[in-house]
Amino acid sequence: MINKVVRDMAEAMAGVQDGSTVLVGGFGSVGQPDALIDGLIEHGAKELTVVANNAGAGRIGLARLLELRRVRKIICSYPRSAGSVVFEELFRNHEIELEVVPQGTLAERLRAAGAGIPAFFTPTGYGTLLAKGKQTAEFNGKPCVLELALKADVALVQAELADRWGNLTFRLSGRNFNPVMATAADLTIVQANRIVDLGGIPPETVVTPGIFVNRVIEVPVDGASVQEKAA
Amino acid sequence: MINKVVRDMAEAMAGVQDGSTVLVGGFGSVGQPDALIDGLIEHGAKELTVVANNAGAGRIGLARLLELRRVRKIICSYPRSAGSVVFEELFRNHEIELEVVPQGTLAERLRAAGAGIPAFFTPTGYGTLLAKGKQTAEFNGKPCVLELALKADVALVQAELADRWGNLTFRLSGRNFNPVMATAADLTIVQANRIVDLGGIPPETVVTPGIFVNRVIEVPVDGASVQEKAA
Amino acid sequence: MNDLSFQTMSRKQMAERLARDIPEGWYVNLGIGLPTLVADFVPQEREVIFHSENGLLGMGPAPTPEQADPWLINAGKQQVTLRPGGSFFHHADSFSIIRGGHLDLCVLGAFEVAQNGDIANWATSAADNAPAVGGAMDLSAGAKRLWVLMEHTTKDGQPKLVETCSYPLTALGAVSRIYTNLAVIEVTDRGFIVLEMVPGLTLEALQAQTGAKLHLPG
Amino acid sequence: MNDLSFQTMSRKQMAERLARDIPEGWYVNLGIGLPTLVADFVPQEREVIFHSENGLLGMGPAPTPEQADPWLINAGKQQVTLRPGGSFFHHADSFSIIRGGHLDLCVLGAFEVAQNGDIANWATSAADNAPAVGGAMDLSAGAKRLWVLMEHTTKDGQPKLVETCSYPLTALGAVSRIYTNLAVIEVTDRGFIVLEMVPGLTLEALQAQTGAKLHLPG
Repeated sequence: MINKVVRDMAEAMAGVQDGSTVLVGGFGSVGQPDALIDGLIEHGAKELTVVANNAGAGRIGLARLLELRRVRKIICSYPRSAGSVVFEELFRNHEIELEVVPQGTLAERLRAAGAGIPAFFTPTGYGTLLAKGKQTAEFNGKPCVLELALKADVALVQAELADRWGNLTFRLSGRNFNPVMATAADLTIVQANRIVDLGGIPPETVVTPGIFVNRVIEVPVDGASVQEKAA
Repeated sequence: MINKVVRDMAEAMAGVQDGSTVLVGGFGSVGQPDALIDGLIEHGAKELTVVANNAGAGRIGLARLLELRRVRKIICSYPRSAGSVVFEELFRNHEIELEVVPQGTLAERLRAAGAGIPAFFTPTGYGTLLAKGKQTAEFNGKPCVLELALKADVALVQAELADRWGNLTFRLSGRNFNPVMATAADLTIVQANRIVDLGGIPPETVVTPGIFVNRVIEVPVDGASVQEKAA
Repeated sequence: MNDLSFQTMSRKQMAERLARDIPEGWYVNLGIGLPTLVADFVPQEREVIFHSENGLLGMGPAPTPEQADPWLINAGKQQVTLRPGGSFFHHADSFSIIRGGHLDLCVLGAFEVAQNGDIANWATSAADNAPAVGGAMDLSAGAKRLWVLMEHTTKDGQPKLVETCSYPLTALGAVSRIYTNLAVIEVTDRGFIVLEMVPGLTLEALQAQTGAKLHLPG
Repeated sequence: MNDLSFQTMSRKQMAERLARDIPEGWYVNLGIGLPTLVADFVPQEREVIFHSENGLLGMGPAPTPEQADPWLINAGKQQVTLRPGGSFFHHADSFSIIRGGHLDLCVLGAFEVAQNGDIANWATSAADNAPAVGGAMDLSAGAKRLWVLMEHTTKDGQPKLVETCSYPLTALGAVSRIYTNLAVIEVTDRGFIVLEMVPGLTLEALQAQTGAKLHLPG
C-alpha cells in the first residue's frame, strides 16, 4: 500500500541535506508551511539556498531560519517587505546572498523545472538590471531574455486536504506558489490541514496530483494564527 | 453586465475569418466541440489552419470540415488513426499540408502561447526527423530543441459547466486539450454542457477562469453520442 | 507647488478619475498602494474583473468583519473578498494571465515615466542591492495596457515625467497613459500628449513641472 | 521460428513477465497496444499508479457495463475506470508529468531498439510523410526509465534489436531494458546484456535472432 503520510516531523525531514535548495510555499504568511519550516530548523540542515516569494517577517519561521545562519542564499521576488528585519540585517552585513527574480519569472522558472523545460524566453525584465548578462533573442519583434528552470532538492508545501497518495487541494489564496513548487523538487514535503481517505478528494478537483508529492504530515492551521502572522 | 453567453451559433462564430488558425479541443471524440465544428462549417470560413490532436474520423465533424476543403493545413500529433479516411485521402492527393508535432510539444507550445512564452527548449524530439532545421542547445548535458509558441486566432472548446463570465469546468477525460487551447487564442468559443448562474461553480474548482473565454453557447452532449462517435 | 489659479487632485480624486476610464468587462490588475484605491471608484453595477497576482480573479472590496477570512488576501497582503464568479489558481497560472497578455489593463505607481513609455518603479538606485521587484516587471511587460497613477512631481517638486528615466527601469516602452494629480497624459510615438488638465491649470504651468516636452492632441 | 528446444512467450506471458518487475508505488505509463496488457498482470493489492497522457492518473481496468462512462478513456481511446485516489488534469499538465521526469517507468512497443538505447517506434520510413507520433517522443525522452515490450524479431524473422536503427528515431539513448518473447535484455554502456532467456534457449540461438552483439552480465 502506498502511504505517503509520515508519523512525525523527524520522518518528514529525514534525509534533507546541508547545501540543499529548498522551495518554501506561501505568499506572505498565507499558505506558508510554518510547521515544516520549524521542522527544518529542528532538523538542522544548513548552507541552504531558499526560494520563496518573500524573505520572512519578524523573528519566527523563515526569518528564524535566516537568523540561525542556516541560509547561504535566498532567491525571491520581494525580499524587503513589512517586518523583513532579519533578512535586511543579514544582507547589510553581507551574511546572505540575494537573487532577485521577477515574481512571474520565478513562478515560471519553477513551473519549467517541474515540466522538464530547461529554459524559456520571456519579455519580462528585458533591458533591466535583472536581465544583465542573460542571453537575449527577439521573437515577433519583441526582445526577450532566456531564463533557466529552477529545480530544487526539497519543496515545503502547505495544503488544505491531502490523501495517502499525496493528492492535494489548497485553501483560497493559500494556493499561490504551493502547487508550482510541489512539481519542482526531488523531495516534496507537505503539511496539510486535514488528511482524508483515498478517494475523499473528488478526482476533478485535485489540484496537485500525488505524483508530485513524497511526504505528507497533518498540521491543522487555524485562521486566527494565519491572521495574526499576516498582521 | 458581462454576459459571454451568445444566443445562437451564428453569433458564436461571428467574425471568424478566412485564413484563421483554429484550435480544436478534444482527444479523439471525447471533449471534442462537435457543435462548434458544425457551426464553423455552417459559417463557411476557409483556408484554415487547424490545430488538433487528431485529424478527424469518419465523414462528420472535423473530417467533414476537411472534406469540404476548408482546411489548408493541419497541425497535430496523431493524424492517422482509426477512421481518418478523409485526411489520408486529402494528404495523398497533396490537398492538405501537415505538420506533425509530438503531443507534449503540441500541448506545451499552446500553453506557451497562452502564457506569453514565445519559445522554450525541450529534449523531446532531439535528434529525430521532427527536429530537423530547429535550433538546438545543451542544458545540463542534455541536448534540446527550441520550440515556438503556437498562438491561434480562434479556439473551439468543449466544457462541462460554464457561467456568464466564461468560467469553465470539464468532464472526466474530456478536459484534455480544452483548457490549454482556451488560453492560446484571441477568440475562445465554448460549447458547454450546461450554463449555470454566476457563482454556481465553486471558485476553487474553476479549471478555466473566464478571462480566457470570449463566447459561450449551451450544447448538452449526452454520453450516448460521445460513445457512438468513440466507437 | 499649488498656486492660486488651480487645485491639484487628491489621491482619491486621482483614483476616481482613472476609474472613470475603465469600461465594463475589462480585466484589471491594480498595483500595490495608490492604484489599489481605484477599485473603490468602480461602481459594483459596472462589472470590472479585478485580478490579483497571488492567484485570484474577481476580487471584491475589503471584507466586513463578518466576511473576513485570513486565507483570502490580495497581492498587497490585505484581506479582500471574492465576488460570485471569482476563481482561484496557482502562481504560474496567475502569471500566465499577466504575461500572456490577457489583462486589459494594469495600473501601477512609478518613480519616473519617460516620454518613450519607459517606466521605473522598483528600485531607487542601481546601487540598491536588495530591491523588491515583486510582479512589477511581469505586469509592465505583459498587460495589454499599462497606465501609471502617480503624483505629477516628487515631494520636493522634481518632475516624474522625464525625457529619460534616471532610476533603474522596470520595463521599456510599456506605459500608454499617465494619470497624475494635475493631468491625464497619453504616451505616444510623438511623446507626451496632454489629454486633460485640472481646471485653471495652463499648459505652460504644467510644462514647468514636467521633465519632457508636452504636446497637445492633433 | 520456434525449434523443438524452447517455447517462445505469448503476448500475455510477455506482459506478465514485465509486470512482475514493477514494484509497488511506481508511476507508470503504458503505451498503446501490447504494453497496455501489462496493467492486467499487476495485482490490485500491489499499488501501481497508471498514468494516461490524455490527462489521468490512477487509471483502473476496463469498466464493467455498469461502470462504463464514455467520457473516461485512455490514450488508446479505450474506456477505462479511475481508482479511488485518481485525478484528472489537462494536457499540458499531463505532459509536465511526462516531460518533467515524474514517471518512474514508461513501457512502449518498438520497431527497433539499438544497442546504445536508441528507439524507433513511430514511422516506418523517412519517406512516410504522415506518420503519427502521438506522445511517443515525449514519453521516451521524459520518463525516468523506458522499457520496451516487443517481439524479438519481425514477423519475417528480421532482428528488431540492432546495432543502429534503420527506421526514423523516436529518441536517442532512451531505452534501458527490453522484454521480448525470448528474453529480458538490459541496455548498458557495454551494449545489450542478457538477463534472462526462455527455458531451453541458448545464447547462441538468441544471438542468431539478434542484430547486435549480446553480452552476459558481469
